[in-house]
Amino acid sequence: MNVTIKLFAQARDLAGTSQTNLSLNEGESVKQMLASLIDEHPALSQIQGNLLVAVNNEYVSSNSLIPTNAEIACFPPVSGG
Amino acid sequence: MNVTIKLFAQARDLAGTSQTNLSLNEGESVKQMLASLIDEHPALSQIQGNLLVAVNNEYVSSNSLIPTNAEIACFPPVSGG
Amino acid sequence: MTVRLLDTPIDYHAVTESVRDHRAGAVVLFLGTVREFTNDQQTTALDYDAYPEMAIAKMQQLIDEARERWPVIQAVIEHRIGHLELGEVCVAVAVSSPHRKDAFHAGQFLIDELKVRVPIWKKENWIDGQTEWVHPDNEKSTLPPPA
Amino acid sequence: MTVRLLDTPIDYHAVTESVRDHRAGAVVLFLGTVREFTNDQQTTALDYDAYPEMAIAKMQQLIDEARERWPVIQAVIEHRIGHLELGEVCVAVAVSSPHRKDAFHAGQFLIDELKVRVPIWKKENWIDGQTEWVHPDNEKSTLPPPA
Repeated sequence: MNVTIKLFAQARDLAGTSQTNLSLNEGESVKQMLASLIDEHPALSQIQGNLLVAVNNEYVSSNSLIPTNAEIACFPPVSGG
Repeated sequence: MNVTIKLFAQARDLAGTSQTNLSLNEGESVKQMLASLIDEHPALSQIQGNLLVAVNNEYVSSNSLIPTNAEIACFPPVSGG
Repeated sequence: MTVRLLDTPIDYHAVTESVRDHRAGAVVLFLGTVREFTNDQQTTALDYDAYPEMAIAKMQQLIDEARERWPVIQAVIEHRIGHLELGEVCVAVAVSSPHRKDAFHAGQFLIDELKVRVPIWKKENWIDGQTEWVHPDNEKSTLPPPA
Repeated sequence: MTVRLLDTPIDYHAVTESVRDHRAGAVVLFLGTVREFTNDQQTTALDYDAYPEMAIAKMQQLIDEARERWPVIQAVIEHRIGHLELGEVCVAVAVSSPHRKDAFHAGQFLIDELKVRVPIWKKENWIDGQTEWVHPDNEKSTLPPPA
């Protein structure tokens, strides 16, 4: 399946784009998706250990599976306020 | 010595005046001053156990002595804010 | 002026602006407002009495103590006296500090201690027409015991 | 509207007015402002980035959680995005409650959790012309561990 991943803040700056498309197998985990993302945008490896993933506006852990037709975003720890 | 005692809130309402004069002996304590005050204004006995005394804008305990030429005030527990 | 008693409405926006500072990352404003219900009893208005000289001195002391305990940049306390209608602001406390935890702690300290130390008294005007001086709950107090 | 992202200045007076209520005896307002010094480093401006849909959803969740934990009457959160100069208000959190302790607790909860959960990011503009994304300290977080 094809997924679009939105990138924010330092993740967007390192990748050089605000969103990127990946081709994943059905049933892949967040961890596997992140590995594909970093293959595609190696500069992201710099903040690899800190990347957070949100699916449909909720944080997900690395073992969660990527659902179909979901809105996916990837970004560093938040620092608002 | 003659002292003037300012009264506030319920103490003023019960005494029916915003200040009162007492004649005290030198070296009398706050406790003795309060006894004289209540002799003079018996309605204050209603809140006797709760009366606070301030001398020169500082709270004093019942065993403190009343200094000469001090500003003295007597009032119930505060309830501002 | 960092502490004031006012018989006209408190301009809490001006109070807040007066504590803003480039050194501050945090501002905390507390407003006490005239609440309609206390348990089952309905308030229509409040009257505040104060011992003005001592109230000013005590509010200033509270700010001095807050500055000793937390890195307060600016602090202001304004309290109304006289007659207040439902919803009006009776007290405004504003504090600025480099970091938010200190601003919250200092702000809460100032209003908590104001309520036990500053000689101001509140009279309820109940909806049945009765009035009653408020007897504070047994708030934690740093005062000497009653005389 | 109880939560907003704005690219224009926050009107914290309007935010505060919007939480005032006759049922409330207490209003707490927190303002985060652009601070000049962080340790020895001097800031000239900040830039805020956000993931708007999720930020709005998360801020609304925080208010819902605060309502479950404290008797919150009204609560509003507004956060700036874009470029902010020194001293400007980056976030305003306002809460009203019948009693002050609850208003303080709810206000502090909202800003503490905003800083760990709401997808907004801050980039420092240092005085030497460098810019740097802020890496948050290890604040207490309720999030799952990083993916």
